[in-house]
Parts: sequence; structure tokens; C-alpha cells
Amino acid sequence: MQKIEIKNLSKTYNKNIVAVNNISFEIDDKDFFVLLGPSGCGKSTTLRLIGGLENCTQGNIILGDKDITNLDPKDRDLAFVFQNYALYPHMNVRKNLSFALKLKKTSPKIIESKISEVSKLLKINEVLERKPSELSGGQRQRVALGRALVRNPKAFLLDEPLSNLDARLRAIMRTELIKIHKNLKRTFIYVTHDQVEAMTMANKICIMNKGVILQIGSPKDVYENPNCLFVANFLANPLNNIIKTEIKIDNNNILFKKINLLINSENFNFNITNNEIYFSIRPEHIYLDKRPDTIKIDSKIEVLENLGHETIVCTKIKDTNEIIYFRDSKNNRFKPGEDISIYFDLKKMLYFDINTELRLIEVK
Amino acid sequence: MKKSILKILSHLILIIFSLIIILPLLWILRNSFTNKLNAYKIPPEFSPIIFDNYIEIFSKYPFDSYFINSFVVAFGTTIISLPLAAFIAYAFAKFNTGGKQLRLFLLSTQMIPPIIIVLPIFSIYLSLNLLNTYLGLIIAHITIILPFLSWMLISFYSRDIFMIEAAARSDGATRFQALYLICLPLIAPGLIAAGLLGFILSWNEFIFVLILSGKATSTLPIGLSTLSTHRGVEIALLAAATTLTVLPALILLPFIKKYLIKGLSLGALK
Amino acid sequence: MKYIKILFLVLTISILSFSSKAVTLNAIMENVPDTHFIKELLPDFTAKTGHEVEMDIMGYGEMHPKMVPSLTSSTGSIDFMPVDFYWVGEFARAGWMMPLDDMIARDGFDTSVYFDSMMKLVGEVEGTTYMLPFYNYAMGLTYRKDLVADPSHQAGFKAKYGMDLKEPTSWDEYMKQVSYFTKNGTEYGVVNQGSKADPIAMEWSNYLYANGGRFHDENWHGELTSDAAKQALKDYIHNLQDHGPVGAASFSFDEAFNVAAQGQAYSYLTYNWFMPSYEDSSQSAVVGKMALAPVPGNGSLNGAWGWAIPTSSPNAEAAWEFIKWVESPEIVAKRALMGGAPTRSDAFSNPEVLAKYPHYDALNRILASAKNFPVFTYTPQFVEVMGTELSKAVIGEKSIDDALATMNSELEALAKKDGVYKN
Amino acid sequence: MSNNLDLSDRRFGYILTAPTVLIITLVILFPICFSLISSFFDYTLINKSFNDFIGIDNYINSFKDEQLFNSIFVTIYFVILVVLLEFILGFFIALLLNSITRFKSIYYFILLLPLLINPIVVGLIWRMFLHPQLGIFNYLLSLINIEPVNWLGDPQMAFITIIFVDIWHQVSFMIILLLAGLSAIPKEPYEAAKSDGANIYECFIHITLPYMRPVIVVTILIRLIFAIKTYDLVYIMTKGGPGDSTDLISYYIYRSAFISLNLGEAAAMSLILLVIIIIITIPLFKYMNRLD
Repeated sequence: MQKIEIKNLSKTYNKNIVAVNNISFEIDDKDFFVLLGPSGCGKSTTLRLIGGLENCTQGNIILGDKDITNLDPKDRDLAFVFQNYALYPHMNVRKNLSFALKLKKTSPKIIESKISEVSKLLKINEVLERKPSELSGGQRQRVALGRALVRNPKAFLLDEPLSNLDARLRAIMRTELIKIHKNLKRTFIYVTHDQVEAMTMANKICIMNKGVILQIGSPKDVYENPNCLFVANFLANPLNNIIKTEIKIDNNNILFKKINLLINSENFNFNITNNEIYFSIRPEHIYLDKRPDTIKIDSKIEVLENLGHETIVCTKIKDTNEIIYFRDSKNNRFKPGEDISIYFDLKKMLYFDINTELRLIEVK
Repeated sequence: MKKSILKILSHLILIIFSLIIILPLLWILRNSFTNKLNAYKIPPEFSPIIFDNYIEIFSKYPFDSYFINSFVVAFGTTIISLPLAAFIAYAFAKFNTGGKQLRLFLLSTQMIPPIIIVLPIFSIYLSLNLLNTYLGLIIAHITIILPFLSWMLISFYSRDIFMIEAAARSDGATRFQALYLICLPLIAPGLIAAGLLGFILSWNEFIFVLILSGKATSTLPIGLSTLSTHRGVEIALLAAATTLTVLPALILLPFIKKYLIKGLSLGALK
Repeated sequence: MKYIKILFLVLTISILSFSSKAVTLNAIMENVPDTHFIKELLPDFTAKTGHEVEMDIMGYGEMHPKMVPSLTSSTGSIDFMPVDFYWVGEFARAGWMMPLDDMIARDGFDTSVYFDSMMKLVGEVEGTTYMLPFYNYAMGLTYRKDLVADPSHQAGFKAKYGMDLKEPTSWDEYMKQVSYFTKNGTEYGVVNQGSKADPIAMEWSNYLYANGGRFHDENWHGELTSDAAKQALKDYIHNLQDHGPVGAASFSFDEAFNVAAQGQAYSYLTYNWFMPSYEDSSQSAVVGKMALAPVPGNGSLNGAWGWAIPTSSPNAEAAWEFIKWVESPEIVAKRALMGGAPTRSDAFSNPEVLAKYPHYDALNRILASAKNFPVFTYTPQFVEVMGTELSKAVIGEKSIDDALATMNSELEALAKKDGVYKN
Repeated sequence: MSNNLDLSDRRFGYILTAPTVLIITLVILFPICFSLISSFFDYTLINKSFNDFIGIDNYINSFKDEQLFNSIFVTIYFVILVVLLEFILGFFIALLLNSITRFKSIYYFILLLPLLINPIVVGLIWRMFLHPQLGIFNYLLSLINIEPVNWLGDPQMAFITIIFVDIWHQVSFMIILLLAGLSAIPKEPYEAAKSDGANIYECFIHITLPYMRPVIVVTILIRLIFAIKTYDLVYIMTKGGPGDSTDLISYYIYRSAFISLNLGEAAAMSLILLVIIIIITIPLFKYMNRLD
């Protein structure tokens, strides 16, 4: 049972650049824990701090019941997989894989069996004698993974391991990683800026921005209940529809001025201090047919993006300049310039404070 | 098409450059097989090849011991300096140990003409019994070569190399293991170039050897300077000795091929 | 207590006497033929005395830097040393040389076999004998005797100048010959060694003496601004530029010798021991064609090395044995026969030597009349000054008068610093 | 506040630095201090004692010494020309060598040869080659009807000749260092740039130069220091002449130490030289630090 606990961790470079600012979280044993955020948000630094590749400025890292904050990386028993693989260029694949085991003075027999096991699993048994420079990108990625796997560490730290692969390979590796995680029953800490990866692989996502943690939770949780505008925005595909608007409340109705949307106030139980808010609605929550708890909006189609299995439709709300995206599961149904009616799912609409950008809490 | 023209042009320039370098050397080679009279004859005449010069530098002069001494000193100096330089350069590049001040200090010790430092060193060596010993010469050469090699190697520790080193660290390598198992092989082109220069600098160093050596440890530069006598330069002997002096390059050739020409492909990084 | 002291004394003496029985003498020697000849003769010394001699042979330029650190330290590594006349003043002033008078008197070594000027140069300093002369490099005129003997040139010369063509004895005669032979019978009338420092300084000194000039008077007052000195420098520049090869201003003796040895020059004022080199067919195309003569106008500059024992010598007594051996008449005669450049005058009248080296007769005349360079503590510095100033005058960077004035004032300044200058 | 890991990082840095710093300090620092002290005394090898304290007289004498200033100017010209020309030529050749694949080791072998020849020998053999009457150079020139060149007997020409010989001897130094730097540049940026349509010149400006900058600075810095210390070449070839046209400062100091035996004055001049070198190198050094 190895729980990883991060307590008040901070990292400051050159005395004034704060990369990680006082973050705390827990990772349960066997979690597939994803650190998600845009580049420069401090997620990689956090991972490197856990791995001991950087020294933290403040805070503690506890593995199980052991404080490893000041432990040398070699004594942490955590395996790192790097974004650009960081394979040892002067060693062939076999030596790359056996490096860690040799350092631990593992017997050659065990090393041999480990390597053949892992290389078969990762389908790199054919290239064991090659140098990294003679491998394809996918193979390099597998070797990097294999190098971590042979060690059987307490946890795996993966720093955007798929980002250098093309889209197809990435999808394949994603599934493989999920399988590996299931088989190994080990903790994975995975850093990515790709929300699809996060959503598909994680059982817990931690969203970071500007060195602080915004939200931690299961993929479903953070997707459905983002606690701030940033999270709502980041976990959306293709794009979240966010509209900054003035609101006007009278009697039972609330008017979103920007798009002339009038909804019943029973769908809007918030204390607001400002007469301006953000509201967001994801593309998949906009329908073409009327359903319960929806509201109709008239718009005009601007652009159609045909993805094959679906079409991303970009429309402009009537009498405004606001652009709204939504998905249509059928293709070639519309033409640009066509007027259509769309339906917002009132239950899925999210509201955020204009200043703090935090989610507005429903008043019961 | 354009590419091949460019290639030919490159080779053409390199051939001209090589000729400028090597023709004087070939003329030395030619002079080593003739006597002084023919060496100076203008217009040059064909003269029968004689090996007297090669015999004389070993029979009349102890060039065999000059050669051995040069090898021992230059090799010893390089073997000791190279790892030390690689270590300190690593510390500079990674931890900035000692800051700029230490780096500048290291280099500034080399900005004083050696003539000034060699006399006090003579007194120290005299009391330590280091005069006329290999050890004494090697230590002296290390002090004048190490700072340069250290500086040279700093720039070879790139960010990419430290990243691979980080991988080794998380793979369970100690700091030192990561340094010599990963970083040192990765800066091999730099190490070979530095080693080559260290060897050459020690091979050619004159003042320190002159003052600190004795008959038993004198190196080639001392032997060669002997040939510039008060009765004129023994140019034919000098040519023979010089021809032998450049021979170590042949020994270095395989290393050059392996590490410098190919370079080390860090292609696996990206 | 007393007994222990006596015991200790006896022990020391016995060790010392034992060590004086068979020691290895260390020396730094210049790479000149004489050194190699002595090396060949060493078995004789070892057989006679039991001492071994280890010679560290090096180039001239390296000897001084190599010897000085050892001489300045209290425990020396050098047992005996050759001393260039350049260094005599400096070595004496620094107290690096052991006085030899007692040993000379004790063993009855006869120093009268050396020319007076030689003893003054590399023997005595202010009345004390520190050295025995070793080998000489007095300068003389080397010239093409085949050209002088050529009847057509004799006729041509007589027609042009109204005097006989023969070995020149007066400076004026020599200058005429230089002019005559330029581009006539050979390429250049003269080849000069105009390189900075010692080559030009030594060569020009012959011109100075040949013109009747001198460096200083008895009180070390400089005489380099005299008309003779000016004429000497004028002659030098004239010869170098009008009768010599292009680039002679950069020639050291090696380049100059090679021009002469390739038969391209009529004459070359240089060290007498280039004569054996002219006779060596592996480096000379003028075998049998060169003759040696004193610099015309009694202008020959003396030059020599002496043997000295450093005060720090660990084996002074054995070193003295060596010097006595190496300067004994038999060994000197052998060295002379091998082609050396001895300083003992008896070598010059040795019939065997004269038979083999006819030029020894001329050498005898040179040494008898050769004049010394100023020997004082700052001789090397003064050579540096001369080298620079003469070189500047030759390339026209400085006028003759200015160059000589600087040399003169520097000479006086150095003499004052040394204390030899008297008001 | 720093934690234990920072501490042990720093300790590791010290452990790696210690041997070098120790050796350098032990062997060189004492002589440097010694010469610093001796520069305030009338300290000569003839009179080896610290009895005659003369304060800054040695420095004053040095500053009054016209010859010394001439040497400094000659040295500055020499160093700038030699380093600049060797760098331009060396970089050019290194780039060419880096771009080809065939015969590379042959070229490399050839250019390595001069470095293995002692400067003293280089001086002697070139003096032979450049002999106005008996040298091969003027002979070859005479074949194409060029008058004999007075390589070393003319002040300007001698200076140019010294520079040429130094380049012949030392340019390989630059090539080796720069080529090592070039071979350590990854290939990918070039491939990427080429696919973006960059030409050779643009690749050079945007990839090679930025990657090479640290190596270039170090190479120039090291070569600069060596060039300032050059003395053997002029000692052999010209003795600083004709006149004082090639009288490099290191040779001047050499003479002052070993011919005049005036160690105190030589030490004073060396320290003046040290200050000059530091003044010259500090901008380079600062530039380098900015790169980190």
C-alpha cells in the first residue's frame, strides 16, 4: 500500500520565478493519476520534484509512510518516462533496458528474462541490438516505457510520453498504457496537456495552472462539475462555448443580454454580486431538436467542419456577433448561411463569477 | 546537381588547404633524406636518398629517450587531466560551482607568462625532490593544461545531456555513476578533442621541461632545440627528428575516425 | 661527547674521500663539436681518475635558462660548467663561480699557455682566476681564396683599383674586394649576419675595431659616438645593402653560413670554427676554396668559453680534476685534431694539427690580436641594446647617429649600474 | 532556505572541483604570489634577496619603458590578427569538413600534423623555407618571375610572415575545437530547417551559430591567451626584429627574466600584462556568462 502524499510543495527558480506554488494532494495506490494543464503550468516540475530530478524549495513528498523529500532519486524507486524519451544514445536497446537493473546488481539471468518479458510485451524484441538513433519514434517511445517497466518500481512517473507521436500511434499507445496499468497494478503519475489523454486514461485528474492546483477529481467529476472557468474551458472538445454577458433579472426571468437569451429563473438559483457573468455550454449539450429543459435559440450557420463521423457546426446567434459551436452526428445536413434553431440544455449550463472565474454555487 | 557541385567545391578547397599544410611537411620529409648541402641547394636537385640523419639522431643524440620521455609525460598529463577537466566542467555546467569567480580564477592563472612561474616552481621542486622526475613534469603540465581543458569542456555539457543524465538518475544511478556512465560517453567528441589538445600542448611544452627536467627526463622539444647549435642549424637532422615527431598522429588516427569524424549522433534525443 | 665529534669527523672525511675517489660529475654542455669530441675522449678520463661524467647536451639558447636556476640554489646539480664570455661578469658578480687560484697554484697548472686576451676574457675577473679558457670563437674573415688566386680576377682587380688582389690586410682593401666581387665571379661580395641580438652585435664589433674604434675608454666612458664608430656602421649598412643578399638583415649565422657554403658569397666575417664546416662536403659546396684570415685592420673580435666550477658544485675537487684533464696538452691536441676549437696556444703550433688544419696558422694570428667585447655584469643586456639599435639603423628606422648615441648612453648607464664606470 | 538535496548537489560540485582547484592552487598560486611580492623588490637572480624594497619602482620603470609599450602594441596587433584570421579560416574549414563524408579522416590527419611540431622547429624550418636566396619559397616564386621576397628582413614583411607561419601552425587548433563543437550539434534542427526551405546560409545563421556560440567563445578565449603567450616563434625566427617590429611582449618578458635576470621587473611586467589580458578577456567572459 503506497500512497503518495504531496504537502505544501513549492519550487522557485532563481529566487523569483515560481514554478510550483504551495500545492498539496494525495495519490492513492494503483491510481492512474493525471496532472493536466497547459504548458508552463508547473505540472512537469511537480513530476520532476516527485521523481527527485529537481530539488523542491519547500514542502514534503511522502511515499507510503516515508518522507522522500530529501531522498536521492536513485533511492526513491520511482521510474521516469520522459517526453523525449532520454534514451542513452550510446547504448543499444538491450543495454538501455538493463541499465537500471545492472546498477542494482541484478543477476544476469533475471535481467535477461525481464528484458525478454518486457520487450515482448512492448513488441521491441526485434530491435534489442539497435541503437536508439536507428529506431522509429514509436519504437523509441516503447523503449523508454520498457526501461521503466523492467524495474518494477513503486510508481511510474510519465512526462507527456505520447506527445512526440503522431495521432494514430498516440491512440494505440493510449490503450496499451491503460492495459499495462491494469496488469501491473501500480501507481501511474502521468503529465499531459492533452485532455483526451487525461479523460481516457486517468482515474483521477489534477488540473493545474500557473503553479497551483485548480481541481482534483475523477474524469467524470471534473468534466461535469468544473469548479472554475479554466477547468471548464480546458476539458472541452473541440471548444467550450463561453460567453461573457450582462444579465438582467426581472420577476421570474433572467435575460442574458449578449445573446438575447431569456430563461426562467427557476433554472438559475445563484447569488450574484455583479450583473455580469460568464456562462458556458459545451458543444455536446446543444441539440437540434427540442428536449425537456432546453431553450430554443435561432442562429445562422457560418462554418461546417466535417470530421467524418460528425460535423462541428459553427453558428452565429441571430442579431448578435456571438459564435457558438456544436456537434452534429450527421454529415452534410446543412449548408453555410442556413438558418437553424438550436436548443441549449438548461441543466448543463454552467455559470462563473466574472471576477474570480469560480463556478457560481447553486443556492438551495 | 547543385549539391554535387557544392561537394566538389568543398573538396577542392579542402585539398588546397591540405596542400598548404602538408607541402612544407613533405619538404621536411625530403630534407630528412638528404644532407645539409643538398637541402639548401637552389634550384633543388635530385639527390640520392640517405638514412644517415635517422641513424645520427639516435646514435649521436639520445632521441630514443627524448621520445619515450615525451610520450610518458604527454600521456600521463592527458590521462590525469582529462577526467579532472571533465569533472570540473560538469560541476561548472551543472551546479555553477564557485560561480564566475572560480572560472575566471582558473583561467587567469594561465595569463601569466610561464617564465615567471617556473623559477619559483623550480625552488619548490628542488626541496621536494621533484626535479628531473616524470611526476614533477606531469604535475607542472597538468597545471598549465587543466584550466584550458576545463573551459573547453563546459560547453559540451548541453541541456540534452543533463536530461539523459536525469533519466539515469531516476534509473537508480548515483550522481557519480550517472556522470561517468552517461555524461562522459555523451561528451566523447569533446573529450577526444580536449585529450588531443592536452596531449599536443604537453608534447610541445618547452619552458617547464627545460627548467624542471634533467638529462633523464628531457622531452623532444629540448632535444630538437639542441639541433639549433651555435655552429648553425642541423637542418637535415632536424628534418629527420621532426618527421618522427609527427608520427604519434598516426597512432591517434583511429580515435579521430571513431569519435571526431562521425561525431556522436545524439539523434535519439528527439 | 668529544669522541663522538671526532668519530663523526672521521666518518665525514672518510665518506668525502671515498666519494672523491669515484663520483659522477654532472654538467650542462652546449651542442658543439667540441662537446662531442670531449664525450668521445671521456673513457680516458674515467680510466685515469675513476670519475664518470654525465653531460646534458643542449642548444646555446637553452643553456643559460637551464643553468641559472640550478646556480641560484644552494644545492647545485652542476659540477662544472662551460661559461660563455657573455656571462662572465654576471656569474662573477653573483658569486656563482669558485675561485680557482688555490687549485691552480697547488697543482702547478701553467696558465701562461693561454693568450693574455683570452685569460682576460674567460679566465680572470678583477685579479681572481675563476675559469680556464675552454674553446674559442674568435671572429675572422673567411673568404674565397680560389677567387683571389684567379689570374683573371687579379688582373681585373688591379686594373680597377691599382692594387694587388691578395688576402686583405687593411680594411680599405677589404671593402674594395667586397665591392669588386659583387656580381662578379660570385653573387655577393659579402654576406652579413644581420639578425638581432648577438649575430649583428658580434659582427658589427669587428667593423668597429677594424675602423679603429672601441666601445669605451679605461674609465668605461662610451666611445660609440666617435667618427670611427660612425664609419663602421656606415660601412656595415653599405655592405649589407649594396653587396649582400636580400634579407641579410634577418640572417643569423646559420643563414649567412649557408649562403657562403653554397658558394654564393665572396666573404663572410664570422667565427673561425666555421672553417671545418666549409671543408665538410655534406654541408658545403666550397670545399677547399675558403681561407681564414684575421679581420682586416686588426679588427677581429675575440670570443671564448671558459671552464668554471659552480660554488654550489657537490664535487668541486673531482670537477677540477676534469678541467685539468680536459685542458691538458694531450687532450687539447686531440680535440684540435678532431676539429675542435681549443684555446691553448701550444695547440696552434703543434705540427700535427697544422698539417691537418692549415687555418690554425691564421687562427693563431687572430687570437694573438683579437680584441675583447666589454665584459661586465650587464654584457647580455648591452648585446640586446646593440642588437636592437643596429637592427633599427640597418632597416633605416633610426639614423646612424641616433642609434650609436643610444648605444653609447645605454652602455654608460649599464656601466654605472655595475659600478665599473669611473668619473 | 535550501534542503538536503541542494546541499548534496553542492557538495558533489565541490568534490568534482576540488582536485583541480587544489592542484592549480598548490602549484601555481605560490609562484604567482611570489612574483607579486618580488615585483616590489629589486629582485634579480644575481641578487636573490628581498632586502631592497623599492615599492612600485618596477612598475614605474615598466611604464616608462618605450620598448615595453612598443611590445604591447605589436602584441595587440599580432593577437588580434592571428586570432581573427585563424578563427575565420578555421571555422570555414571546420564547416567544410563537417559537411563532407568522404576522405574526412585524411584531411583531419593532415591538419593535425603541424600541431605536433614544436614551435621551435616550426620557426627553424620556416626560416629555412623562407631563406631569401636558398629557400624553396623564393625559388618557386622565381619560377613565375617574381623577385625574391625579403620575408624576414623587412619590418612589415617580417610581421606578416610571423603571422602567416603562426596561422599555418595553429589554425588546426581552431579547427579541432570548432569541429568537435559542430559534430555535437544534433542533426534534427537542420532537417527541420531544410524542410522549411532554409538555404545553407540561413541554416548557418539560425542553427549553427546559436548552437556553436559557447564553443566559439571558449575557442577564441583559449586561443587568445595562447596567442598572447607566443614567444618561441619570434625568438627563433626574428629575435623580435628587424628593429623591434616583431618584439612580442612574452619574448620581451622572457628576455627580461633570463637575459637581464631581473625577475622583479619581469614580474611587474607580467602583472601589467595580466591586467591587460583580463581587460581584453572580460567582455568575452561576460558575453559568455550571458549565454548561460
